[in-house]
Amino acid sequence: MPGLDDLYREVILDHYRSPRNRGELETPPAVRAEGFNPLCGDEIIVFIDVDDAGTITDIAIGGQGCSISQAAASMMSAAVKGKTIAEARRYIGAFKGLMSIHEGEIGGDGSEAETGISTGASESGDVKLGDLEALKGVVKFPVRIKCATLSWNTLAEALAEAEAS
Amino acid sequence: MPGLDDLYREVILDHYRSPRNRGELETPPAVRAEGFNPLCGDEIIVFIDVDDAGTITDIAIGGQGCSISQAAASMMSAAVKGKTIAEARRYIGAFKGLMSIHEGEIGGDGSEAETGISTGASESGDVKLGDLEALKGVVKFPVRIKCATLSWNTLAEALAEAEAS
Amino acid sequence: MSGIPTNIKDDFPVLRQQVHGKPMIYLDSGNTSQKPQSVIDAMNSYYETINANVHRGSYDIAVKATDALEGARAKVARFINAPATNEVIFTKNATEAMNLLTRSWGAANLGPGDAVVISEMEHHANIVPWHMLAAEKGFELRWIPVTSDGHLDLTDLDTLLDGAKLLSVTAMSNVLGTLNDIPRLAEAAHAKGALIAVDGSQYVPHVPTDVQAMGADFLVFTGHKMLGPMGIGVLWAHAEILEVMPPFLGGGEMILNVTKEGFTTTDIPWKFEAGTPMVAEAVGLGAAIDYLSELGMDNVRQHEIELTAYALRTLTERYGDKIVIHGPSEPAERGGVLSFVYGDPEVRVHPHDIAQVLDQAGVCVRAGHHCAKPLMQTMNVPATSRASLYIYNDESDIDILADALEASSDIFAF
Amino acid sequence: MSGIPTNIKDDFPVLRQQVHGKPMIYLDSGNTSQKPQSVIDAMNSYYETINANVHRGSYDIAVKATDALEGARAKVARFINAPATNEVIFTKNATEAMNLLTRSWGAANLGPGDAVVISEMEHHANIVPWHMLAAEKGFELRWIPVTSDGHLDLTDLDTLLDGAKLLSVTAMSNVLGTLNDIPRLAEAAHAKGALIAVDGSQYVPHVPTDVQAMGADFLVFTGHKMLGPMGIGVLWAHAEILEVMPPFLGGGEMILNVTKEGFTTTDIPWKFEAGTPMVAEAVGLGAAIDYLSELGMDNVRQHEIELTAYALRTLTERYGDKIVIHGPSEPAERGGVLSFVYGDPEVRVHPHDIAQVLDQAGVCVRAGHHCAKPLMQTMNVPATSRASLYIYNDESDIDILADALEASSDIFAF
Ligand SMILES: Cc1ncc(COP(=O)(O)O)c(C=O)c1O
Ligand SMILES: Cc1ncc(COP(=O)(O)O)c(C=O)c1O
Repeated sequence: MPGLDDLYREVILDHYRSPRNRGELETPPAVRAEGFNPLCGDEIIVFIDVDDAGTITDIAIGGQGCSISQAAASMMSAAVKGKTIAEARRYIGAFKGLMSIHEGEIGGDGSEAETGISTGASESGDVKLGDLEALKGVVKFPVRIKCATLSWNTLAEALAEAEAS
Repeated sequence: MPGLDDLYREVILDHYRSPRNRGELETPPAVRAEGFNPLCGDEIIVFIDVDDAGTITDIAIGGQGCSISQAAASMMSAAVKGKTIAEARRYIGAFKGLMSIHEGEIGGDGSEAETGISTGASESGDVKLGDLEALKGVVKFPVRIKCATLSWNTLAEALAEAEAS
Repeated sequence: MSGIPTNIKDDFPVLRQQVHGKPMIYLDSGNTSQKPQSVIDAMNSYYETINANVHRGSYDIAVKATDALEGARAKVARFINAPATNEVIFTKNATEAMNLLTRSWGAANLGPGDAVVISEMEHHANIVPWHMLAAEKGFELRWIPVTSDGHLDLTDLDTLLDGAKLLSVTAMSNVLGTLNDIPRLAEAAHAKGALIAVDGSQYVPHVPTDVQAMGADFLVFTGHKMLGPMGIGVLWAHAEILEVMPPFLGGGEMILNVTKEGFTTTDIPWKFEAGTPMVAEAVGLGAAIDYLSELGMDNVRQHEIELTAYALRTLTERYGDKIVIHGPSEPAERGGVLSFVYGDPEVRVHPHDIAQVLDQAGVCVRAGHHCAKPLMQTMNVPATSRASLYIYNDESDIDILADALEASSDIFAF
Repeated sequence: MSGIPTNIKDDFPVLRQQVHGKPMIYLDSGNTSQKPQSVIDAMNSYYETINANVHRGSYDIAVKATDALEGARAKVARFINAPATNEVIFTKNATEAMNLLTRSWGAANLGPGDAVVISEMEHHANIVPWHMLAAEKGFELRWIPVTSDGHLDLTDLDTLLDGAKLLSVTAMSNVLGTLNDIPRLAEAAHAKGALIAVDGSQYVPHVPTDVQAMGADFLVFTGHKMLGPMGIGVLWAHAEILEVMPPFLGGGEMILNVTKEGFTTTDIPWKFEAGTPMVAEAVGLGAAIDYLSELGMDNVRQHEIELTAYALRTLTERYGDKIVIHGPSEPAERGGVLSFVYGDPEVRVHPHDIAQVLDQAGVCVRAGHHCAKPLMQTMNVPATSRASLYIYNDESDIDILADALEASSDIFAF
């Protein structure tokens, strides 16, 4: 039986209490994407600055929600800042793997279809998830998976928009 | 336990096989009213000629349906032919009583609300139902009550129309 | 041999009873089917162990209830070979599913100059919603005629489809039993740029169903005719179609955001499922699908062909010109829905009287227009008696039906 | 003393379980209620003995099934003191009932220049259908504000009602517990020539309901929140209003006649009940009404006032400024719906985290926007935790809730 310790790891609570890259970026040049979880009301806003070489030079996170969604967003921002779009997509793929999400599938509670991270990258390659590994325990609490993936979905949207513009 | 004998009395089958007053009357002067039972598809058309004194000088019955609805229509036509509108209304009241229908009530199977004969006459007075008494057995077969009352409903409509015009 | 266990009646508690002192013989499954114990138990177990509102709670039983609902959706998707689970929308019955289709897809796509093609053998559920919408939107409703032997008359199909945006037809007539050739109709519709909606209410319970092989764009069916509970129906459509359809009913569950100024909708299928869904009924439908799958839908169909053949043979051999059974005479071309008229060839006994006489013998058949009044007009009958078969019926039921008909000859003297 | 038997939990099989090794404490009845054995048994018995399609068959069990459906309708009518049984329309849930009201009455009566007044404390079911219809018909949607202590702000009510055709409000907030003064609102609406629709989804299960004393023109509620099954809801309205409303869904059961050219509708209530109805669910709802009537709705309400008082007292005495419970502070002015925020007054624990922590202790509460996003905006919170009470809850449940909250202080360190 999974316990609360599996969910609320210390590193998660640390990101929750002291979120990294919290704030806004000016748009344009930044692109802005918004993610909503209609079921619990969580909201994540992702701002990214991408330079001509396709590198995410800056990232900022807004919105509000539960400890898992906010900590995951903070960890996500730290992980992809300074990375290229392609690398960020590999992170998305790797994180998706961590959450045991298989694209196009509809989950027992519908969470996967809602959160199924839509990105081309299905191969995670050799991405090192680091701190993000702490979120592994979320898998044992299936309803919380969408909290953990909300920011990643929103990032995927922001990346698509940055590429389009 | 009610048996089929209670329902299919000989006099009913006789009216079914040899319906009285079958046909049409010219409109105008006759008024015409049509009754439908949407559930079983039974249909009754009632034509009446009413003179200035309010007497039903002629009546004709069209439509088609089960033995009960057709026999009841035939018996009804024989009963009210030559009677005044007021007398016909007393027949309606009496027949309603025979069928145990109480106005404005919705029955177990909804049949009463659908068939609840709408007429001012709630008193049946001293009407002699004669042959019509044979339909008493229908009460034991609640779904068939609406078959028996269809023609009476339709008559009520025709009477209302005759009075209005 | 059909592979249906001979003691299958034991699975259906309702069949273990007497009416009017005789064993009850249920021959009205085209109307609604009876439920095996496993379906009843599944719903009980839902209410006794995990009942909770779905998609909303993070506590244990709420998660389990959500899994139960979405698990049932996945079973439905597999049962009809849908490409994806999120293409399955739960409604309260087939009728609501048809209204969803007309109100959402129809209202968004149909206007003056457009046409929808249906057939004369449709159930009111596939007629009235179109009448209602046509009165509002001003498109044309066209009718495929029905031949005297109970088939669709496809002579002018291409003309009928000219300029049509949708062909909406039943896969199996609930009056005639006729199985329509859906793949052929789908091809004809698609060739004219029209979509095809299939009313599978009578088909899905009785015949192995594959929406992809059918070439269907929409499929509508209802839980209570396929051993499932009342209160649940299904609309299936391709995701690409559903994605762009406007919402149907508004309320909780179907939204992404609501403000005082407006709202946005959530993803399919939930976009079309406003309010608290019928979770117990979905669980029951899932159990019904398990039961049917266990029997094997090929066996279900085979049993129906054999029993229909037996019934056609028994009744015509015994009653000759006293009975006329409507619809195709070849059992392989039809389902086990047997509409008939009976009595003196000159003066038939009215169907309502037949049903009454049969009831007295414990035999349950339906009499009436079967929610297909335009077809009654085409057939030029006011109503029919209808015996409809399912997996729990057997040859002895047919024999009892045949015997019971006899009583009406005495009463109506022919 | 409230007159609710102390061993009432024994009637509810679902409550006899452990989750995560602890007895399950169900505090989410505002979301959906649990079912007593008698309700489950009534539905079983329906399926095991009289299941058949209604209004269509003349055989024995079809007559009994029809009686069961119409008998349930009569029970509902009596339960809300409706003037007539045929004013009760069965829908699949409260949401469909609201959509019936908007789509049928609303579409026929509302256009540019008209207005509908709702409140900021409405459930999405009483918001989204109006947004959808307003976008189509161009009428105005006006909002009664909510005060910071959780009441309707009626200061400008008369101005809001000027030129309005309908006031549509909840009788009890599903977030704040607030009981609104429906007779007063009805009087104000009628004085301005407007009708009043009442969302009784939270009210009817908990408070003796009398549509005539309320002065309501429409009442909407849902079976699953009042011990009944999922898949059934109710719209009640005065017969004179229903008679002239156009049909909602089209199909079988709701017609008088159908031809290739058009159709005519049958009488109320069936005019609004297209397709096979949810008979088993109606039977279950009838059994739920029997159960509640046996307890006595006055006792149900009294129990809720007492338990709400206990909960308010226990939680505030124990947690002081660590907890804020929304809505009226006077138990007699509210239902047992307790939305709260908890944690360090500077940094509250998120409701979703609270629900998670409570689940681990076997306590079921809901966290989220409770399908009332405009209210969340007014309250300036993204979400709340909500414990909602019903007849099977008692003081020990409140004590366990209070204890379980403690665990979040450890995790979130305050
Ligand atoms: C006040 C209120 N109105 C309407 C509803 C909708 O009820 P249902 O989901 O059963 O349609 C609810 C419950 O979710 C409610 O609390
Ligand atoms: C062919 C067909 N379509 C639609 C329906 C409607 O199904 P429901 O009443 O469950 O909505 C039926 C059954 O009544 C049917 O036989």
